[in-house]
Amino acid sequence: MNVKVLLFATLRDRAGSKFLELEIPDAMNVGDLKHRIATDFPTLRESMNSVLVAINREYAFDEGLIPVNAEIAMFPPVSGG
Amino acid sequence: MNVKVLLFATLRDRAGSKFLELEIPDAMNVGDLKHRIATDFPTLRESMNSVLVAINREYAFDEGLIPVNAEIAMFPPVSGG
Amino acid sequence: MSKLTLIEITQDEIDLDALLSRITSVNTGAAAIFTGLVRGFTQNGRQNVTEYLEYEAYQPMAEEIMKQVAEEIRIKWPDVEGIALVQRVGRLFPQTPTVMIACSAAHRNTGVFEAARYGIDRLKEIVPVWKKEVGPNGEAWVEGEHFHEIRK
Amino acid sequence: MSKLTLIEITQDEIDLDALLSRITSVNTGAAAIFTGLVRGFTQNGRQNVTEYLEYEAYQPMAEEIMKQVAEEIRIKWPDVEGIALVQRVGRLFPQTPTVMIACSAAHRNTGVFEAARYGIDRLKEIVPVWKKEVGPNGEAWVEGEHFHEIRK
Repeated sequence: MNVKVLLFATLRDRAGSKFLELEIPDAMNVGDLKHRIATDFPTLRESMNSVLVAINREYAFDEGLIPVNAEIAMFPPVSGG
Repeated sequence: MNVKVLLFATLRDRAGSKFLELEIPDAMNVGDLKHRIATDFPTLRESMNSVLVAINREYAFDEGLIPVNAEIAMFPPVSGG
Repeated sequence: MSKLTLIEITQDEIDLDALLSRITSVNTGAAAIFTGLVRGFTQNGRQNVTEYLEYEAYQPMAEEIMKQVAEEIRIKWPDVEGIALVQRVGRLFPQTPTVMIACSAAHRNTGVFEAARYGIDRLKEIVPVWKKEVGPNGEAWVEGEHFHEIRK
Repeated sequence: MSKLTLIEITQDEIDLDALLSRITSVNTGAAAIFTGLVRGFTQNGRQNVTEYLEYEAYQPMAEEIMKQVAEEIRIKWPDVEGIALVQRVGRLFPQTPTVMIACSAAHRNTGVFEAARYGIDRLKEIVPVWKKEVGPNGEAWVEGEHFHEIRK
């Protein structure tokens, strides 16, 4: 399936884009998606070590499966306040 | 010596005045002044049980002596905030 | 580090933003603020409606004691930089802020919350200010959390 | 008891008085407020001057997580009545409030101070907001209290 991954802060700067689009197998998990991005987008490789992932606006762990039509976002540790 | 005692809140209402003026002996202490007021001003008698006394804008205890030209104030337990 | 202290007894509306800016410096990163407001409806055993509170202060002494409270805060929490203690007096209606304590510092882990808490506790304990409650059943001086007398 | 919750990510100036009034009811007698401000001058090992901070949020998720923080507060401090959580984004200069948490209740001994403290701690921990610091030596994203990269 085709997915769009929203990027924020350092990740957006390093990718030079507000999002990535890529084709992934159905029922891929978050950890595998991170590996895939580290391989396909070398400027994001280092970021994948500390990246936070949200699926449908909730934090997701490596084991979490990516549902169809999910809103996927990746970003660095938060620093608001 | 002649002293003026500022009154606030319930004490002012009960006395019907913002202050009392009275003649006291030199070196009278605060406890004795309270007794004197309880005797001379019957509407303030009950108030003297829980009254707070300030001499020159600092809290004073019964043993404290009343200096010459002091600013004396009497008031109920505070309820600001 | 800028040690700003602001003490005020005022008839004017409490403007939290303006007061905060007066204890903010280029080092300030955090501020804890407490404000007390007039309640319109209370239950002390019975239900009670407040039309307004009338606050009065023994002003020169109240200012001295508020300065003393600020000094106590500085001794207990030396990292606190700005301190504002403001008591409003006069006729105050429900939902109106009556008092504010603000403590500012470089960071939030400097005791600003504890200092603001201490400040309001001490203010209510020792600053010579009194309030009279006026409601549909008459008026009553509030003294140390209990009603001392009721008159109509 | 009126349970008012106000969640906002905004470009606009934080108006503490207006926000407080939006979580105030006729029962409100006390409010604890925390606000964070842009520091113009910091020392993280070295001296550092900030011209401004640029805040960005993953807005829809940030609002969801702020709601979650408010719900956590309600579970931990059931006597808290009003909760406001506001994060300002955009370009913010020194001495400007960037965030505010306010918790209101009937009285001050209801956990309002602790709830406000918890709120800002959780917000800084889990709400997806980031800031980039811009100063005379370039710009740097701030990530979890340490600088991740510096570019000119």
